[in-house]
Amino acid sequence: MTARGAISTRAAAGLIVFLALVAAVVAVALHDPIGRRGNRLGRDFAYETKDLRPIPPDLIRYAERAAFDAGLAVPRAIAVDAGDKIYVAGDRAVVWFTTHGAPAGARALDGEPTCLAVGADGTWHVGLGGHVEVFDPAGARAAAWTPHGARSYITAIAAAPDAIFVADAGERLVLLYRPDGAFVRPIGGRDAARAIPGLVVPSPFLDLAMGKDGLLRVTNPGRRKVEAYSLEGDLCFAWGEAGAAIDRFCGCCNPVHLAVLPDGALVAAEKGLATVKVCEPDGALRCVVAGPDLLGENALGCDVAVDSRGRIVVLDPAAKKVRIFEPAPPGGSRSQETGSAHE
Amino acid sequence: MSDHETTPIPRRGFMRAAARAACALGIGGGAAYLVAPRTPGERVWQIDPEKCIACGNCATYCVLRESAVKCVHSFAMCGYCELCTGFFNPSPNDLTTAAENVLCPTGAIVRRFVEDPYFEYTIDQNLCIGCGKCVKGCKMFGNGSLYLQVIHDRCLNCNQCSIAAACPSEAWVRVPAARPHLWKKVT
Amino acid sequence: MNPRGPSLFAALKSDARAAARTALVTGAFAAITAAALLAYHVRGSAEDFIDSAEIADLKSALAADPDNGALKIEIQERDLAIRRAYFAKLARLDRGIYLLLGGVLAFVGSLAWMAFARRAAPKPGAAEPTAAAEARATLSARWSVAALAVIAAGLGAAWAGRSDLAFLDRAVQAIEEAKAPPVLAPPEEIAKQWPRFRGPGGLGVSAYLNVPAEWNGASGAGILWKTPVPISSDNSPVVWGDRIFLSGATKKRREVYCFDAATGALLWTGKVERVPGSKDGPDDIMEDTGYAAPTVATCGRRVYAIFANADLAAFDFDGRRVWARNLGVPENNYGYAASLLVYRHLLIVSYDQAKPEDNKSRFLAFDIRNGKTVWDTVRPVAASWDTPIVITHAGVDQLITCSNPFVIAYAPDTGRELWRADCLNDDVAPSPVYAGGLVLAVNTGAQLSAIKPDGTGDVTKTHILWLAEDGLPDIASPAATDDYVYLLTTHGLLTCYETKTGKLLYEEDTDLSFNASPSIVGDKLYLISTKGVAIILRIGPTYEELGRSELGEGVHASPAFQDGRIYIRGKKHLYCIGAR
Amino acid sequence: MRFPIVPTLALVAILSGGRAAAEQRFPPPDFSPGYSLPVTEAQGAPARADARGYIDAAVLAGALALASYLALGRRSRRGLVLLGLGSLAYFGFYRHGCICPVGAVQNVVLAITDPGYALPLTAALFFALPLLFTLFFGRAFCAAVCPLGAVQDVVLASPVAVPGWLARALGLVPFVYLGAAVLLVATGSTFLICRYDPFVGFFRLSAGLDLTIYGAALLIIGVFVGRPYCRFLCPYGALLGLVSRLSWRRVTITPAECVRCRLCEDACPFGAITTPSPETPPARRAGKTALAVTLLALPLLMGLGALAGRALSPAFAHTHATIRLAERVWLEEAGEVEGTTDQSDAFRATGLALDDLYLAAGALRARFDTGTTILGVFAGLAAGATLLRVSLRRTRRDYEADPALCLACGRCYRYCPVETDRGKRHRKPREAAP
Repeated sequence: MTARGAISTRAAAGLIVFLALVAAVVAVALHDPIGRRGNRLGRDFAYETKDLRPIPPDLIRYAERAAFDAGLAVPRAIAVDAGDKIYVAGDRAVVWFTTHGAPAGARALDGEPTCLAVGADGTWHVGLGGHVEVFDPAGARAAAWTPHGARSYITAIAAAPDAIFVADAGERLVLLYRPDGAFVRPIGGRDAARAIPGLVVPSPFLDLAMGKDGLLRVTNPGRRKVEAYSLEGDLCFAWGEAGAAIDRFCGCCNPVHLAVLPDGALVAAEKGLATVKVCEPDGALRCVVAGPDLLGENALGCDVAVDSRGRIVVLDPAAKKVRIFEPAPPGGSRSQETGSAHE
Repeated sequence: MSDHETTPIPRRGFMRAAARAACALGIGGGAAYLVAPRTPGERVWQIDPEKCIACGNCATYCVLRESAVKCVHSFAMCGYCELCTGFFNPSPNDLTTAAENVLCPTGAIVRRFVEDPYFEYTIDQNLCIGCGKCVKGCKMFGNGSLYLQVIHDRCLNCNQCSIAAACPSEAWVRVPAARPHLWKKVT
Repeated sequence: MNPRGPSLFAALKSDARAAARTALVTGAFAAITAAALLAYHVRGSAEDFIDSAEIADLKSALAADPDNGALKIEIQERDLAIRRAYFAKLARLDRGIYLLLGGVLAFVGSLAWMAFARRAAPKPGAAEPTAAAEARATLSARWSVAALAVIAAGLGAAWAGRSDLAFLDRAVQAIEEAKAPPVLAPPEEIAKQWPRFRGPGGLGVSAYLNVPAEWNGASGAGILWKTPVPISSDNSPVVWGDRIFLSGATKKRREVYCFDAATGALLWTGKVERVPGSKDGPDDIMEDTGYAAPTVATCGRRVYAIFANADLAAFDFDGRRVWARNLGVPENNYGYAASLLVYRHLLIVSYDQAKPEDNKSRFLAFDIRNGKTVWDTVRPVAASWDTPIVITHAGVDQLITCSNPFVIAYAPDTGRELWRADCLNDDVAPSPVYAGGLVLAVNTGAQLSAIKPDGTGDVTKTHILWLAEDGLPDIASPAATDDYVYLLTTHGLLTCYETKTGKLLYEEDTDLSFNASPSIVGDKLYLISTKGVAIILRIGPTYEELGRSELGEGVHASPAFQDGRIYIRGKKHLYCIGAR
Repeated sequence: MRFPIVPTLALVAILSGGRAAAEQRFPPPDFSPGYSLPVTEAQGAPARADARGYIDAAVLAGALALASYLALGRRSRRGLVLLGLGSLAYFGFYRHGCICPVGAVQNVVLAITDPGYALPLTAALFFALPLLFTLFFGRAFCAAVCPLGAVQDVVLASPVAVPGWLARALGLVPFVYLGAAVLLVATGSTFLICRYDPFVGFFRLSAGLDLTIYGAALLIIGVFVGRPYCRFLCPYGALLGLVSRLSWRRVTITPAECVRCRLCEDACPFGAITTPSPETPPARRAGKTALAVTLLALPLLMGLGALAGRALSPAFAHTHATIRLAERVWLEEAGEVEGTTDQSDAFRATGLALDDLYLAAGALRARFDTGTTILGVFAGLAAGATLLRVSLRRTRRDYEADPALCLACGRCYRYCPVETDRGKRHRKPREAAP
């Protein structure tokens, strides 16, 4: 090779090396090992619930009037007694508050409570996993009932004067007891003869409430329905459809909690896109109390209760707060009329 | 250092030998010390399902073209829902397995009728790319029985997992190789 | 073995031209494969699973039109097509990679062949190494190390310049500050400044007697400077040292301003934006109130501001936001207007709203260091628009608050109620004052009440010394000395009472309209009308006007008095009135 | 470290896991007889770490022994090339370049600094075996065992000599890279060497575009510049270079006495052949002055390095996830950025106090301040040592391979007439026939 050839080879090599060096530096500078650019997946890979969240503002006819901390790490259930005292169960205890949210007392339990009901006479029924314990109004333990089945998991109790209804999510049944603890009959089991399709309970959420019309309302979350049973266990009617529209129940298993307003309307709470709404006794949507913008997205579900004045008391397990809602004009919580002295 | 010629070679050689021996002892002993006193065994990477937020980085940050992370299904936690929010769109058009109703972009979830009203959902691991879309749907509305795990016959167990470096929620942990999964357990 | 084989092989082995051609062909093959793969990788990614926007679009279209069968079929077909394309692509990529690998191997092999064929016999170098060459090499090695160090330093500087941890300094400083006792200005220092609405005690009393009594906005006489304020609002100037603070807001923008007292220059603008939980608005607000009616407050190190949407923010004196939070828009039909006040290390916020029976009104105290809530007291009162004051009566500090229907005094450090008097009604906008040992609270719907602040519990029947019902103001707060109480209505009626007895001394109609509260400078009373006309009166039992000065611009804010100066916020400008 | 908040996170998870636990105790549906719950996918898939790792370590040891024998005993360039290709195939393409001794440095540092991390035996062996072999036989690992070296050796077709002065300066880079990698592991930030491994993506046939370009660029450079990664970047190479100075046996260009034919001068593509000292030595006085100045400048260099390192602390700190998270959250809280990220959302979901995050970040910053200062001192020391080596003069009578730079590739063997002569005498008759 001539000297000139050697030089030009070297120059060409130098140029190539230089260009490669620049490319290498740029590539290293652009490398993103820490996920700054996100997952770079297409839109079809995103789980989008944004479109499902908004609720027409004229449907929201309740406003949050107060909220207070439940003071529990894992609050699980809420109940209101005849005197409008608010009870919250969780952290192996029941705590109670005045109607304004001032702490008024607490009682420790032997186990983790799963649900709570306070009857008109002040008797508490507390579900402790598989069994029910009864406490007198002063908080002394009066009885502990034996579990109904091996898989019993109590998620709701409703106390009527002469009957105690227990929702057993594990056995997928509603159990009717007399107040003294004597088992009367199961309700809601699959029975082709009586045209009862049976309760489908995919997760430990099964709630019930005694309607003002004397029919027991039971959630059937796996079928996205609310069912009405007579005390004899006959399925009278059922309503509810699956869907993301606001008058339907969204997701795999909703509604998860029920309560009854003084005028007989039902308060139904959904998990997932946490929503609390009010339905007429026959199922038509009356209005919305609060939607996911307020209660968030969670799989926990907000337990609900109603006090004597028709206020809806919501246990927000994500915020660990009790939120109290009162009827308000649609579209907001602003009160409209006040004095007029200001210019 | 031109004293080279006057210095007897053996002295330099001896010093070198001593230094070499010290070095060898240091390297070998150090490595042995680090390995020996605490031997909880080999460690492998795994995702803590409780911390995972199913952000989707697992699908794209793995050094493998097809990620070693895939969705797994804890059947004992599953509700066998007819309307599975891990299988169907949040608002499905119909409860059929047609493409317009199905959540999984790669069609990796298989739906099978068991008995009324129960349906079984299994993951076709050949199709799953670990994007976590179904995990979000199941966690949001359902029981959270679908979740992401490192599939260890695929994982190369890199020194530092490149997904772990890009994980936003510190869900990646090293676990004993003898128990390489963090199953959501039914107790 | 064929005897010719080895020799042919050997000949081929040293055939450089054949090697070069092979290298050319294999290199070109490898390069083309690589380019094709790269192009495929880049172009193909649009059809990839990784970017499947099309299906998402179709699915949302179906959600809008759930019965469209054609759309369903289209989704199914696209889905299938994308899936097929994806797997075909993977297969092609796999094949391509192995082709490339093979090509590269062949290329490298032929290069090695070429190198072997072209190998030259080793030749000794041109020259024996010399001492001079070695010395040169040593020198250039030193320089190259130095050059590398310089380049590394340059790169390092560029890198370091892009990232700093100033946030951490401030975060950690805030944490430590919250643990350490608060740094507070001494009371005598506060008394010299104008740290809140209506001055140090909130009573509208100047600490200085040497303030101007004459000026003219049109001619500029007596006006030291005037400077435009970016957003017009009705809150009043606050002064600390050589800094003047104001705030301004629209429905969407919320800003805090700091002006230089010497020149009027706008030193900084603190934007209150992206506060967690904050919303723009509210929509239904009275225009006269605006979005920044509350006056800011300062502790001497930071300035605090609150806006109609209940965004509460703290800025340091250099304009950096220290903390911010949103309290949630209060239910207030005219718009939120109560000004802030700093008591020791507490920032006290009136959060009255709705109606008394709603139980939603609250007073809150925040730690000025980090904005954390220190106390939070629920009040049985309605929405209000007045600003509380802190008084020291008989050595006890009391926070005096007014709202329909109660005047309530709290311990300012704990929020515990001390006493209450039922003497207000309707909408309360005038703030209370304290003079001659009496708390004076007033509003149009009720009366002027003089309350002895030494009771406990409900003092309505026991501690109200006197009541008066003439000339009750609806916006402007009273001004009072130990001897005289002045009330000024929006329509310009000035009423004077005797502080000790409540005896009506005179009523004078000034024929002007007022929003700003009257202020006291020594024995003079300053009134500034909504048109910017200032009336200066002699304080005494009779109406004695000392002069009038015109600013030439509307004024709704109350003035701030400092050494030889008055700061007045007009509708558009901030004025400094004083001698040069 | 990243990990002060991890125990807290775990605690929170335990405390808040009550509801989840309740869900898990909930019984599955009561199916008709005949249905049994399927086994969770991948339940049977075992971790494939254990046995494979030991096989890898055994293969490594065998390859090292073979490479040492080929380089020193057999003196066979061809054997080394074949072994290198074999290593490339096994450790590179078959085992996907992981675990490699270059990256194992980081595992060792992590084991020292993080008590919660157990050093796998494989990583320990991968770290220690090449060092030990180098200590006794020179850098045979680099010659034919390291897949990163092998892939570069394969492409080296048209070597162009890098000027000695430039090679000297660039030779400092691996030390700084090593220091930075150690710092980032010790602070719990990242495995820098693995994140920026240029060729591992090729081995896995799945690199992202950026790292593909990086690796390809290095290979293109490698066509002309011998082994650019090994010589001017590889942090493990820096360690091996240090250790090989002490090696017991090492590559000699000639198997016997050097005849100073000067034929081997251009043989080495890595600039590792040192020439004999000139016959007339330069003025000793000037040399001694330069040495003294360099010695005196050493502390100064280290001090400057310390200052520079300290100034780079914030930049290094941003490699740590916790610092980045704290910054992001702070900016969000201060309203200086719009919206949230996955990271900040995940942090808030844990319910941990912001102050704890800031304090953790503050503690980390202190570690970075110390660490980067030490790194700076180390870099200054490395620069000073290079200058010292330049200034130190040692009389060489023969053409020798510099022990630190020689990669034991065996290319020079072919250039030595003594070797050729010996080869002829030892060659088998069949090969010698033509």
